[in-house]
Amino acid sequence: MTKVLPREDDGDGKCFEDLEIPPDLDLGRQKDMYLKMCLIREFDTKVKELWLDNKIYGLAHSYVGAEAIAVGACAALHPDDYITSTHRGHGHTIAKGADINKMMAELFGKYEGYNRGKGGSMHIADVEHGMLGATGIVGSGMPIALGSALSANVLGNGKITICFHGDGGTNQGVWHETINMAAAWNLPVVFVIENNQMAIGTELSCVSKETDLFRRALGYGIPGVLVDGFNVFEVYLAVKEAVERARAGQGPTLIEARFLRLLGHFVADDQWYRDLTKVEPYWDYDPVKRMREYFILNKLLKEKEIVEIEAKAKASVERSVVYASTECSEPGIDTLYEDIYAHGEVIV
Amino acid sequence: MTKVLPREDDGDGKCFEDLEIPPDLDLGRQKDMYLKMCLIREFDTKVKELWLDNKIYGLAHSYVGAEAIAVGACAALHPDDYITSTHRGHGHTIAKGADINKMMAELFGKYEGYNRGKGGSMHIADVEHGMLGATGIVGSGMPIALGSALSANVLGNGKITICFHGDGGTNQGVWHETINMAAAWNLPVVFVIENNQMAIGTELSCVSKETDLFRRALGYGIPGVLVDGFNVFEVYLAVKEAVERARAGQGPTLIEARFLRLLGHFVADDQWYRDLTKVEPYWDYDPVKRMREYFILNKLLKEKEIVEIEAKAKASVERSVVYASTECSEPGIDTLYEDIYAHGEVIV
Amino acid sequence: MSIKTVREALNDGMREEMRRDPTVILMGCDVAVRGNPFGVTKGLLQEFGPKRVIDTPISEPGFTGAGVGAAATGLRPIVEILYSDWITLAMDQIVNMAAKMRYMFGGKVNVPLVVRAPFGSGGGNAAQHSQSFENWFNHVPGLKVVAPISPYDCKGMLLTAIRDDNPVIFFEHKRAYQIKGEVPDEEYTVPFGKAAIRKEGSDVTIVSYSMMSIKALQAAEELEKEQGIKCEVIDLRSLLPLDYETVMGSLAKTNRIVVCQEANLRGGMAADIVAEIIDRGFDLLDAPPVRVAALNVPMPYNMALENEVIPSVQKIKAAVLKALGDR
Amino acid sequence: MSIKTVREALNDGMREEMRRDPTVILMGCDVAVRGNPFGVTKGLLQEFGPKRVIDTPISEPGFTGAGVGAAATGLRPIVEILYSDWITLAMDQIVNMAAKMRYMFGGKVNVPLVVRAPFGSGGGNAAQHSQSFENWFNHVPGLKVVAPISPYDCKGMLLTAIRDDNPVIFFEHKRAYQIKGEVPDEEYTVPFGKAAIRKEGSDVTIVSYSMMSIKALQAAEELEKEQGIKCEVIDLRSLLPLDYETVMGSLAKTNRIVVCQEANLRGGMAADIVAEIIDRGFDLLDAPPVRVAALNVPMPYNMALENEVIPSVQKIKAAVLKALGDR
Ligand SMILES: Cc1ncc(C[n+]2csc(CCOP(=O)(O)OP(=O)(O)O)c2C)c(N)n1
Ligand SMILES: Cc1ncc(C[n+]2csc(CCOP(=O)(O)OP(=O)(O)O)c2C)c(N)n1
Ligand SMILES: [Mg+2]
Ligand SMILES: [Mg+2]
Repeated sequence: MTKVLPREDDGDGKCFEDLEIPPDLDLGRQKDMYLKMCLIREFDTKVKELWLDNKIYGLAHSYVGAEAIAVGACAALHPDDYITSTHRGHGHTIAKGADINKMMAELFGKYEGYNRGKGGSMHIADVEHGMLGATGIVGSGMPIALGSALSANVLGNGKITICFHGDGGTNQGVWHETINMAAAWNLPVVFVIENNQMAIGTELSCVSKETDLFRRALGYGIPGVLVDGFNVFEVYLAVKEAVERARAGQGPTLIEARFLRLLGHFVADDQWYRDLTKVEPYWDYDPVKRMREYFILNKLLKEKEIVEIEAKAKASVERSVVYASTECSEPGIDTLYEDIYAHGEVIV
Repeated sequence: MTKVLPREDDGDGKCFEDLEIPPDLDLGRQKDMYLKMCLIREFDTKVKELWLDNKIYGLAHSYVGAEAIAVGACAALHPDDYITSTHRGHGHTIAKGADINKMMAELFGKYEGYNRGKGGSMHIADVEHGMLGATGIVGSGMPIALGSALSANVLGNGKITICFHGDGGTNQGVWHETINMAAAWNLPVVFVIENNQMAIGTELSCVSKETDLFRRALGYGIPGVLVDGFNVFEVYLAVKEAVERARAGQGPTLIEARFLRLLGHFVADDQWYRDLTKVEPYWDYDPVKRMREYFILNKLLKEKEIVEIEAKAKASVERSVVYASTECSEPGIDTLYEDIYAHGEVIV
Repeated sequence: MSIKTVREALNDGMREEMRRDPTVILMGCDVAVRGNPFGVTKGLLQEFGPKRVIDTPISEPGFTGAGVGAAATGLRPIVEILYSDWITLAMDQIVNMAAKMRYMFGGKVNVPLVVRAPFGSGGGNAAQHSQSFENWFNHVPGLKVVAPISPYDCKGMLLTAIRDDNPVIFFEHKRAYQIKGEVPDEEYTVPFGKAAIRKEGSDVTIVSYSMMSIKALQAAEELEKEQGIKCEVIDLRSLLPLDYETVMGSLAKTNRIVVCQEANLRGGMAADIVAEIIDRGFDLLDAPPVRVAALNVPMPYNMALENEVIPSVQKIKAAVLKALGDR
Repeated sequence: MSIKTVREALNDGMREEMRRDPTVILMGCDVAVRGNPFGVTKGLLQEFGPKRVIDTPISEPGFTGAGVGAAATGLRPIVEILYSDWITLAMDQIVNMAAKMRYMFGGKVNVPLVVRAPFGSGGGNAAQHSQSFENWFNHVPGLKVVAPISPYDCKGMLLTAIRDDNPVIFFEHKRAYQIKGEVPDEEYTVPFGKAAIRKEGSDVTIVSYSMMSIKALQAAEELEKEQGIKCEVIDLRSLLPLDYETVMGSLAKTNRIVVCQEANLRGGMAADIVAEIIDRGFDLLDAPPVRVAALNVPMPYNMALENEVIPSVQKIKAAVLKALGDR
């Protein structure tokens, strides 16, 4: 699991291996995972369309290409465990079990959205399902995860936190502080680096000499693990092991899920600054495509069954657009001062 | 040089080895180093006295016990190289070649002081000698060192920066950010951790799971070195090697100088919170005492010659007190708005 | 009633609240083993153990953020920033996370976080250990900001802060720990948003808070004795929300007003209060409001210089006379 | 003269200054390869190379501090914080180091640092990408703060900022990059501390800066056309130092004043300006000064709500009418 994956300039990406049948996931759960991956794919494909069509505004970042990470990781959690997120939060939210209608409503700025139209893409949150919110400030979700792990520890409620963050996020000071404290206090948290090797237009190798990010774990006295971030089962297995360690009171793990950003940084990014011929080969490892092939190759599902799942995802997303655009309401001006303070308190 | 020194609870501290004659330091330079160590010892012993006597105010932290680090490290520098400091800056300032009179004048708040009476102990600076200032905010000197290393790189002036900081400082976010950037950009800077294993009343082992701080270097792709922080020659040799690497364009090094805080956190700290019987044995490694014994043992200096050096240090410090208390002036009220902005500009 | 110092009152407040509510935790540099360098948290580790009284590494951004995350998931963390000057390190977590989380998430979380931030100047601690930044937080919707000074208020408002479901920045004055006063033996709280009138008077209203309210009271007493001037001294205690009802009520009586802060004058809270007073009752003013504040300089180490910078009783008296100037 | 956008003017400013002075460097997230996500720094990497145009990791505290250290040792760094909301991360290095170093060290160093901080609201970017914090910095002696809006001023003041030997916080409005205007082809600078009168008038003075000065001008033009009201529109451009001479001169003529900011009302710059006006010329006022600002709420994502929060031309017009109310 700690084999070194190719970096962008290795070209062919041959080190990514085929998906193997995981030991403990029955087919039902695998289908569930595939559905979630398709939902993410469809959702964020649609979001791009809607954004370019001016139906959605602000900044929106697509999780397309990273589906294996959120889905693989969240599959290792209980429903009431926590996750923290980044600016690229749609995938995390869906993987943790959110209602797509409420997500789409939020992106449309509607009152029925998860955030009552006040958050949008960058702050999408589904606290009820333990999704503690996307944040637009890179790195700022790190200590939030430390806090939820701390509260689990104090309250003794056994909850685990997964802290998703990008390679870019690993260079924020709070990243270091968070991991050091989580390690020192032996907290039940799993750090999952979504290492797509890019931060907007900046390659990881330009801003960190050691690009094997999992190696940093050594400095904190915790395990560091490298996995193929395009491989949903590999992510699942690594996170599952880390979650088990955490539940057993053995503290945090740092998991680097290495892959490559396939699309632009945000939905309207044309990536003029990037040599796309180098990205091209990595589409072979498209996690949705790979999982599909896996089902066929291992004769686990028939084409028809797969298409059914895909169609279901597509329909859900279509439905969510209808819901958000025609069945929801604009938040009234009277909601402006609502929810700044708890219990309806208003300080003008 | 990477032998593991005992932690506080190992008790006897037998792993500290005797000082050996260093390969490249002639006796003259060794005497110089001893004089500086004595100056620091005398200066900070006097500062404590003066503080308790209400002659000096604010917060003042003693460098007693850490002399080997600043003196060993600065001996590896050219006069125009840079150092950055901490809240415990007297030792760094003296080691870099400052005028003790101006330092004492500063602590007395006098206009003739290095900072014109505006800085005091926690902000003592001697920019002319490349000492870029003490800072009262733990960790905040880290990026300053990054900046001076960056400017050396851009200006191509060959200057090296040594960044001194405590074990406590290693847990600030900017510590991580600074070391990551210095490594990524291959900058001419040497990071010296003064690991006295305490931050006020908090033991390092309570706030970091991995207490071998030099191991963190691995995560940044730079060398990490552990040395005996009570051993002036070991510090010197390690820093010298790191400085040579830096001068050769090979980037930063992380050096952990491990020792133990022998005195209180600040001059009036009675350490009620600490088991002093565990500290007691470490006085055997008092760096000033050890260097003295080294001179005798190796028959390099006679007792009389040593006493002369010590007397010189004592006299200089006595002289500085006379200077500061009787020959200097209070900064006038008219200096209040002076030096907020450059070139005499005043914005009321 | 017992006579307690501010230090004791704050310590009692945390202790009692931690006894009452197992979700209250305390974290910061040296709050546990050492009981905080000012002695404010002494004994709490012994009573509540290291799970709830946590010595943090020197990681202000991280442990403040951990407080936010813990608050969002069921705890009531008290986070201590030993000198409020260093709250600069935690601004992102306070301003962009704690203050906004509830709103950004459509009301789905509460963030019952208390950030205790000893502040204020004096003692030759120089530029990085002497600052007052309350107006920064006053500028951020979603936060509450308080600055009590008497032992009674310190304890009562600390309890209110801990029980409040919103993030509260609690400015305690670091040169006030020895101040003594009566504190009830039984449980009580002091609400936010209610100012206290420390002295009644009809000539000039002095609006103040924290250490400045003590200086204002002294100024008022001297002015009364020396010149028969009757000042009404208001101690705001709570800055956000701020009790403009009491302020305007007093102004309606005196028609003259002095506003005091210990922070640097420019960009400070006093300006905000003056502007609000103008909005709320320009016609009540017989003379321009006068501000008293620190000079616009970084705090110098030299104590004679420092004393020039810190607003003094003398300067408050002069301000009152100025407010009365054209009478 | 050429017609340039603000984006081009800023780019030209950096380029020309980097040509002229080899000690000028630029650092920030994505300033090099990508030429900054807004395109402001495009082409600079190609011309000046990676030693001087530096793509940083996402380490705002660290790279801002590196700017301070580099400034103290011979460079003139321009540090970019892509959205000024995140300047929260760098507060310690800006406030406790950059602003104070010179003073703390008795004048022994200069810190010629420029922090470029795109700010302002609009576009549905929500609570963490829409804020304006200029008054925080106004509160910190040792800093200079500017907020130009025209291409001419943006370039001219950027040059002044780079050449200034003090730390300057340079607030450029992130929704202004497309604004066009005349810019001289030859070298020029615009000094700090001098406001520009955008429109002369005798009825009411409108004090504004950055995007608000454009809205103020529009409000003034509409008021003149619709109701014959003659507003004098002042664009401060420089906030610290602030040109009170021009402000008070205008007030002496109009005796009525409106002060506009885009930041949240409470704790903002407009209050500070109002308080200063009171100090400097209470008697000049025929009516209470009126403030226009964003509502005291975190910025909501929904654009209809956002539009309610951001101060509009309409609100400025209403403020002018209020200032004229008792005429
Ligand atoms: C503190 C901060 N600095 C800069 C940005 C601008 N920014 C938004 S996303 C991003 C890149 C993040 O990279 P990474 O963490 O690797 O996540 P990815 O986008 O690759 O998923 C940057 C620099 C920001 N949002 N916050
Ligand atoms: C940001 C910040 N947090 C807390 C403090 C209070 N403080 C002053 S010195 C110190 C301990 C520093 O420990 P270390 O870096 O190991 O240096 P040492 O004192 O041991 O030499 C602390 C916590 C501070 N000055 N700055
Ligand atoms: Mg990335
Ligand atoms: Mg230490």
